[in-house]
Amino acid sequence: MIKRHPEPLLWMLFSAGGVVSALLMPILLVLFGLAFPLGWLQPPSYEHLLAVLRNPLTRLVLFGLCMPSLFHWAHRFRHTLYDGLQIKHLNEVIAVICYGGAIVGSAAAAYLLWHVP
Amino acid sequence: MGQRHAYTEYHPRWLRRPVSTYWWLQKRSYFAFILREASCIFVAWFVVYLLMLVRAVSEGEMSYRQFLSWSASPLILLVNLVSLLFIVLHAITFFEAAPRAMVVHVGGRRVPNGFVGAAHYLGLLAASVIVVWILLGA
Amino acid sequence: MTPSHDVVLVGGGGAGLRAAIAIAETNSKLSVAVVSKVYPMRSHTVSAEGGAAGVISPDDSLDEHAYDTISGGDWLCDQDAVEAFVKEAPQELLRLEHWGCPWSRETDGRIAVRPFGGMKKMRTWFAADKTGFHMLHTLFQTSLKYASVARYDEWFVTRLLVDEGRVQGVVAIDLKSGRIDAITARAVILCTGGCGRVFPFTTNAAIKNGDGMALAYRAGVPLKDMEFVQYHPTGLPFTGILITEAARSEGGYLVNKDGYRYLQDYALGKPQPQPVFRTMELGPRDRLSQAFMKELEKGRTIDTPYGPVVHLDLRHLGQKKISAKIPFVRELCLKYQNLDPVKDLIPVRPVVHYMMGGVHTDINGATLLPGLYAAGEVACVSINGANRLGSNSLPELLVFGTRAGRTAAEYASLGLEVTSRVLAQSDDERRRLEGELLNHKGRERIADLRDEMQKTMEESAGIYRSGASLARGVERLRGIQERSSDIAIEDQSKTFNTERTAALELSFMLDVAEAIVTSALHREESRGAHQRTDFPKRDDQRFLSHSLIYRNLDGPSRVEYLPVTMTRWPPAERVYGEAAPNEGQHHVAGSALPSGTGV
Amino acid sequence: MRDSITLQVARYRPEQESEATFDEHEVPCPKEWVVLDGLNHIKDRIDGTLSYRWSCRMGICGSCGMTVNGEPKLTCATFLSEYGRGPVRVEPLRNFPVIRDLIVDMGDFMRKLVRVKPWIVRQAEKPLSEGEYRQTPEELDDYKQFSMCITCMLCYAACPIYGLDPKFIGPAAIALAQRYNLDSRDEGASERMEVLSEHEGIWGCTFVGECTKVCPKHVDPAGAIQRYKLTAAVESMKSFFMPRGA
Ligand SMILES: Cc1cc2nc3c(=O)[nH]c(=O)nc-3n(C[C@H](O)[C@H](O)[C@H](O)COP(=O)(O)OP(=O)(O)OC[C@H]3O[C@@H](n4cnc5c(N)ncnc54)[C@H](O)[C@@H]3O)c2cc1C
Ligand code: SF4
Ligand code: F3S
Ligand code: FES
Repeated sequence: MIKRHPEPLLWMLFSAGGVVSALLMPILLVLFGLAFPLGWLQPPSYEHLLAVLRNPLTRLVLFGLCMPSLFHWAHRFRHTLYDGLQIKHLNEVIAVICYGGAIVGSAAAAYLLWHVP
Repeated sequence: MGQRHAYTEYHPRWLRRPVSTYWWLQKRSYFAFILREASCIFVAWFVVYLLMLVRAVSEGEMSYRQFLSWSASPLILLVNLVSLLFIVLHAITFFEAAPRAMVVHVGGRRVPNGFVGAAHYLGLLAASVIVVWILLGA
Repeated sequence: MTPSHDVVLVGGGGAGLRAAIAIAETNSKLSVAVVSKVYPMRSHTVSAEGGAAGVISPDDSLDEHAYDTISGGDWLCDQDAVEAFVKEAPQELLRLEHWGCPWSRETDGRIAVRPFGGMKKMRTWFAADKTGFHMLHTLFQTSLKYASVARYDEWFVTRLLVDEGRVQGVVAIDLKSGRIDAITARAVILCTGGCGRVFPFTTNAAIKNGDGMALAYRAGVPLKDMEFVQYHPTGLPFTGILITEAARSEGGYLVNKDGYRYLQDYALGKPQPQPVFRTMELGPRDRLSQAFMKELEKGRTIDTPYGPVVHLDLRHLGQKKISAKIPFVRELCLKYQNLDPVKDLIPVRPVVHYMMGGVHTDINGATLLPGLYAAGEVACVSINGANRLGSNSLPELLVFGTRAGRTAAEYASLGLEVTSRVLAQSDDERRRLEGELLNHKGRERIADLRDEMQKTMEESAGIYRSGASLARGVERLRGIQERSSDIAIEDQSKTFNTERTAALELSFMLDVAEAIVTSALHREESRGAHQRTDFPKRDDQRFLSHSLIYRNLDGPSRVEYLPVTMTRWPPAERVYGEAAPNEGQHHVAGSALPSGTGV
Repeated sequence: MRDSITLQVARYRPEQESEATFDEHEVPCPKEWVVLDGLNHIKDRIDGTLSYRWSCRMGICGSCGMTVNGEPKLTCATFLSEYGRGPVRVEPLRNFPVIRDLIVDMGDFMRKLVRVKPWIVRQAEKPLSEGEYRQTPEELDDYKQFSMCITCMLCYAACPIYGLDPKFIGPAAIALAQRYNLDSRDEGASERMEVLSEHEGIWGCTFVGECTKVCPKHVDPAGAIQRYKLTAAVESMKSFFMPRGA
């Protein structure tokens, strides 16, 4: 029997986050981070964007992007702190901060996406 | 008996050389690794940025406009430019790693890693086209 | 505390590990120790490439394998041993399959076999071109699951402990700490491999110094058929790395310094552009090595800093064929000789490859000294006779490793106790090693003596020997032996003192060298790998028998003869070439030979 | 072509010193000489006290791994001429305790090796009389690559994670576990999973990927670990959602 260990679950979330962020973030970042602010492209109208956001499917996809991506960050960041700075003795604290952050962030994402008028 | 497999007597004078805290500066490939790992910070940043956009849109047209002009401020532009570089790095390294974890068999034959990698890039292309179409095309 | 076991195995190569498993499976109550001077998976079995012979095809038979082996060995094989060997080899190879050895397969999942030099049927099992590597790792990893097998990794055995006429253990140095201790045992099995390093050019690894042969020899056990040393015709000159026969069966040419395919001058047929069975480059190994020597005499070889060579020319085969059929040859040349066979000529020369002789044992691995057993290349059960057939050695390790293991287990179960006197012996040995070897400020460099010994061996007991060259060899070896008592050891450290082990290895090699040269001097005939210019004919009248050499502390060694055991195959002429299409000893299976075949 | 090159060789003599030092020697460098030949030259002609391991000189026994100009290498397969004018710096493999000079202790790996059960595990063994287990060339290909490991330890020397956390079971041991897990004859995957799904097992690896880069036998331990993570994660999800069925 396999011992119940959080690692496999965390790794799954990490990987899922890695994939969705790699698929969706580049284009979203190009559009909302550079193309629209710099005026290369006309940003979508408020009505259009709201309509898009109102679609439950969009919200589901966005949640599916945000939550795993946050866990992706949490998992990687935790390991980077361990390995890069050799502060493994702070193991528990770091884990709480990282995964705690991801949980809080996911909750915030759920709240915000739920409350799109 | 009883000394199975481990016959090494502990030698007190073995030389142990601890790894330096700055090991990742000592080799180019280690540094590239740390950069790759650092990309996760920008992934998290973009989630925050995206959620701020969602909130702005939820709060009405005014806030949306404010968000757009805030996003055009030099600092935020710079942050996003750097983020983009890291996220591209993240995407490339992730697509390179993914086929190593997944061995795909089709009809009993192993699909070469190159195909699996290419499939990811196709996915990226498709996702991008859909996003652009939803936001700008319709 | 002096460690103590029921059975101690000296050596963790193919033979040693197989024996360890055999003992563990026979009686898990017996404690077994594998003592090895390198980690077991580093043993030399790891570098065998080509394959392991065992009858498996329906169109093949045990008798044919036996006949190939016996004729290949020029009728010096003990035929009862050969019969046991061919019968058990397929089972042993199959057992290895069950333990996970990644044998190459047919498309339907059955074991694949390949043709091999000297074998008339396809019966050589292979794991790509890394057969020995896969066999050794399979054995090593499998051995890990037996709790009764203890390992002494990187312990160097220096002496056998003998009292009351039986072996009771060994003395060994733990290289890491420098601790010297007895490891007592009810039975000891020597599995220390061959002694190729006695010669200057060899395919053998640095650890093959004949340690086990010398240990037994010094304990009064005779060595058998030591005059039979196998040369392989194509080794890379500087490193001794082997270039497989497949390079020639794919159509490579051997040319001398004038670019002339010189083999045509030695009754090996007419040169054709394409390879032809049993002619020219596809002639038998020993004949090719002998032709090289004749070229050397005529001054038609090429001088290099690493001795005279001829060239193996593969260039006309083109990159495509080379990469497809013999990729490993190209890899080895690129990686270890810094040249590319697609564009460059490969310098090659005959290279010492395998020791047919060894510690005299019976068909169960027992030596003449109670409690002492031997298996593998260190032993001479007499299945290889005057010339080993390619791919017979790996199955030999398995078959006789198992047999020796079982027999030793039985003997150990008798429960004979270790006498107190052997501990005193071990104290003596410790004093010798620490006193003599750690504080030795002599004048002779180890490397110089070793070089001189190797040169002496090549010159006196090379491919061709004569009474005069051998007598000179005996003389020169005695001189080197004397000088070796004035050896310089700078290293005073106990921790991993490799200079001390080098000195011990040198002294082992000197004993083995002496045994080779003396045995060769006494055998006044030419048979298999033993070619005497002064006695060019085989002489069944006088020498259809094994030589047994005994060490004599205060005089020349004593050589005795033991008749060969015959069962069903009376001696016959060993003929090559077109004259005997079905009798040839070394027919290479031409381009049917799959890529990257080793020896 | 230059006819000699400088070797800077790390020394550590536990009886005399508590830190590593360097010796410098000029050695010949004909084009076919590898780093190991340079070392042998030093030992035979200049300084007999230099200690290092080697045996086969053909890249198969795995004993001659050292750090050459900062990179883990098989010294028998690394030409001196690759380093141009030199100097060439030869040190023991990183991440292992040094016993002496260029010799490191690999006892830690040997103990880990046993833990992953690198042998065929079966419920019931097939009697020899029934012949071989059938295994198609495709099934052989599934694990073949992972069976090529010569246990040279270069991957451990290259893996910073192992350096930081010696409890990490490490690349070659995991690759070897995979070698048996993927073998069609084996039934021991779940036993090995217990060892490997512990934190120090596979999850310690953050896919630095250096192990694969330095591996002289193209074993791709990084890939083996990635694959194994996926398998372990899927298995664990299964047992999570179907606690009884697993
Ligand atoms: C390049 C090459 C290719 C070959 N190819 C083939 C082939 O294709 N087919 C075939 O059948 N044969 C082949 N052979 C021959 C075959 O590989 C060897 O004969 C065989 O592997 C010897 O195995 P072994 O177990 O007797 O000894 P080894 O594998 O040499 O093991 C010797 C063991 O003894 C230990 N030892 C030695 N001295 C001491 C000591 N003083 N104290 C403690 N331990 C000690 C060593 O550490 C080692 O563990 C080949 C040989 C070579 C060189
Ligand atoms: S995986 Fe590669 S680098 Fe690591 S020990 Fe095995 S062969 Fe060496
Ligand atoms: S270098 Fe180390 S971290 Fe993993 S991918 Fe290789 S084991
Ligand atoms: S000496 Fe064997 S691998 Fe280098």
